[in-house]
Amino acid sequence: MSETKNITELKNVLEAALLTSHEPLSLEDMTRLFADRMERTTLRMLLDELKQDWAQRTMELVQVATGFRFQARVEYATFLARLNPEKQAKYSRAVMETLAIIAYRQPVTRGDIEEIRGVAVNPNVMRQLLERDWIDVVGQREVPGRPSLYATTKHFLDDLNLRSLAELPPMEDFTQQEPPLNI
Amino acid sequence: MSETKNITELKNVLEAALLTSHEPLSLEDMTRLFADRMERTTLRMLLDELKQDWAQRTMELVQVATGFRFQARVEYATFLARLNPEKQAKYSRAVMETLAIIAYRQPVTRGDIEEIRGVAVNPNVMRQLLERDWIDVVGQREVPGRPSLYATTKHFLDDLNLRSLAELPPMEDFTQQEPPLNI
Amino acid sequence: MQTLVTIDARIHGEAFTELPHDLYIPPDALEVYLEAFEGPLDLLLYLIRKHNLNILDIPMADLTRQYMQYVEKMHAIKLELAGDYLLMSAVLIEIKSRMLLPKPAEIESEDDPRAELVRRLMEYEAIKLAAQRLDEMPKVGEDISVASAYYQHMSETKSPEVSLDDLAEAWRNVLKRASNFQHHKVGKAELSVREHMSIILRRLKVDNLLEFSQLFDMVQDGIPKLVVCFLAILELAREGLLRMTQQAPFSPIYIQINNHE
Repeated sequence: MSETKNITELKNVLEAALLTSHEPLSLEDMTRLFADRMERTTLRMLLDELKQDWAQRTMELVQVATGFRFQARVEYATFLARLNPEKQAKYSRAVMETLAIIAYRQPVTRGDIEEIRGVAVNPNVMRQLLERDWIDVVGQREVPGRPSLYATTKHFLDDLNLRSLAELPPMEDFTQQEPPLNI
Repeated sequence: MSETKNITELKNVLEAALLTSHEPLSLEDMTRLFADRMERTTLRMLLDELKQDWAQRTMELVQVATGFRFQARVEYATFLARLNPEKQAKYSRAVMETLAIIAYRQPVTRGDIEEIRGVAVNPNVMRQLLERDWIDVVGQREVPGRPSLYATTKHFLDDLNLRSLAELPPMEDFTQQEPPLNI
Repeated sequence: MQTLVTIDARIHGEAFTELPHDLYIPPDALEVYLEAFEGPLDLLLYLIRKHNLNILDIPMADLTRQYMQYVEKMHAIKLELAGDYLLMSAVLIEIKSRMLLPKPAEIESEDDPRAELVRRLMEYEAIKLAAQRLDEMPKVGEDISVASAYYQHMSETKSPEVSLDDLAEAWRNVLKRASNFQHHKVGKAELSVREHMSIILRRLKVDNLLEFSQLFDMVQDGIPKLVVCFLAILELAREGLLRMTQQAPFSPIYIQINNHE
């Protein structure tokens, strides 16, 4: 007694199994789906047809090391990535300090930043802040080399929920020497 | 600038997301898929169409407590069961009765459960339900000892294919009509 | 004749000569049977249902007698007797004794000593049936298979969050290390001056040449803002970032980026 009568039904069972499995299914796994004996060649033929059926659709049937699986076509990757945004990294200390200097001392050149921090500014640090659209070049200082003058943008204020730079924590708070800890 | 041009493409993005997500997707999750603003009504319309598209196919688009998901149609259950012969162990009667009391009488304390069942509640019973994420503590009853109040979770509804507690089989079905006491 | 008593069965090609263990029925079946009850209410329900009695019309004498028999059997086979069973015995005996007492005529049915027991039995039975229904419902992981096709995880890296505290902390660190800080002392007011310096530089990037008065919006801006803007221009001039020109006294003052030609 055969429980499945035709090729379409056999393919449907395979499709349901492949779409719901967390792991790739081996040929051996798939033969277990059917109560009746299933030849490997028949199974391969069915998988080929299934692959064809999905050729123009959202998923593709692929074979990987441990078996077969459906996977979303690569063009959907950017959409799907939005569902689970990667945990955001933190900015390095260099980035944060550079940003603080630009925010409080703008407009400043890279040289100014280096002078205040006492170390060379890694170009990568500036790139991160420029790409975030938190700083931009507002002019050049008219000294040899005409270095760019950096300032913070409106976008930076928006992201930090500020109306103007005047709302930044006032710096006098920090200029006072903190009293030494009395232990 | 719109990144997706037509309804078919929008539906494809939704299909790819729903077929690859292990958890139901809420409407909010799905709006995040698109860079452009997506109205709830548009989204619901697309989901309706997608459901129709799959009406004759292996998977069905269903709505449960936390959102939408694709699941294999019930006629494939016997086939798919063969893939995982080591069935999840059935819960004991004590576990199921405790679950029923929490589901139908929530929020309840352990004392309430003991009162209805007429026996002490084994801590192991509660642990099994908590570990399955089918119940959780929603508060304390303001009586001496402040006992924990238990309720069922959204995950419980999802696992039972329900959108809300109102979809549980009605309790009246189980209670015999109360005839006048015949003394 | 010997061959006739030999069991002629083969399982996986091997001769099958012994009874499998799972066919073994424990001789102490009663113990298993009693352990199957979920408690005294469950046992009472069983006794009522077994005799097909109306739960609302419990013959207390029979029920109590049968219940006590079960409890005695449990005791006899040293099944650990739960206090719940003994408590229920007490309840049953109390009900029975109260029913034996002569009833004053005016007593209403609510005072039936069985009413509370009936209520509890009905509630328990409803929960028991509900539990069975829940058990039978299809569940994810048992009968329901949820789509979980694969996709290539591409991480859309979200930009790090920065709070005002983070920024202040960074600035504090800068100040701690900058030994030559003293002459950089800048107050809150000067911060808005610095902001205006950036704003003016941005405008000059677009317009190249601006008339001095164009930098001031006499209608929109309040006095403090006008002052801040003026200070910003002075500061920019002091730092050599812009050049101010005036052809003649009282003629318009023009401002442009300093080009050091």
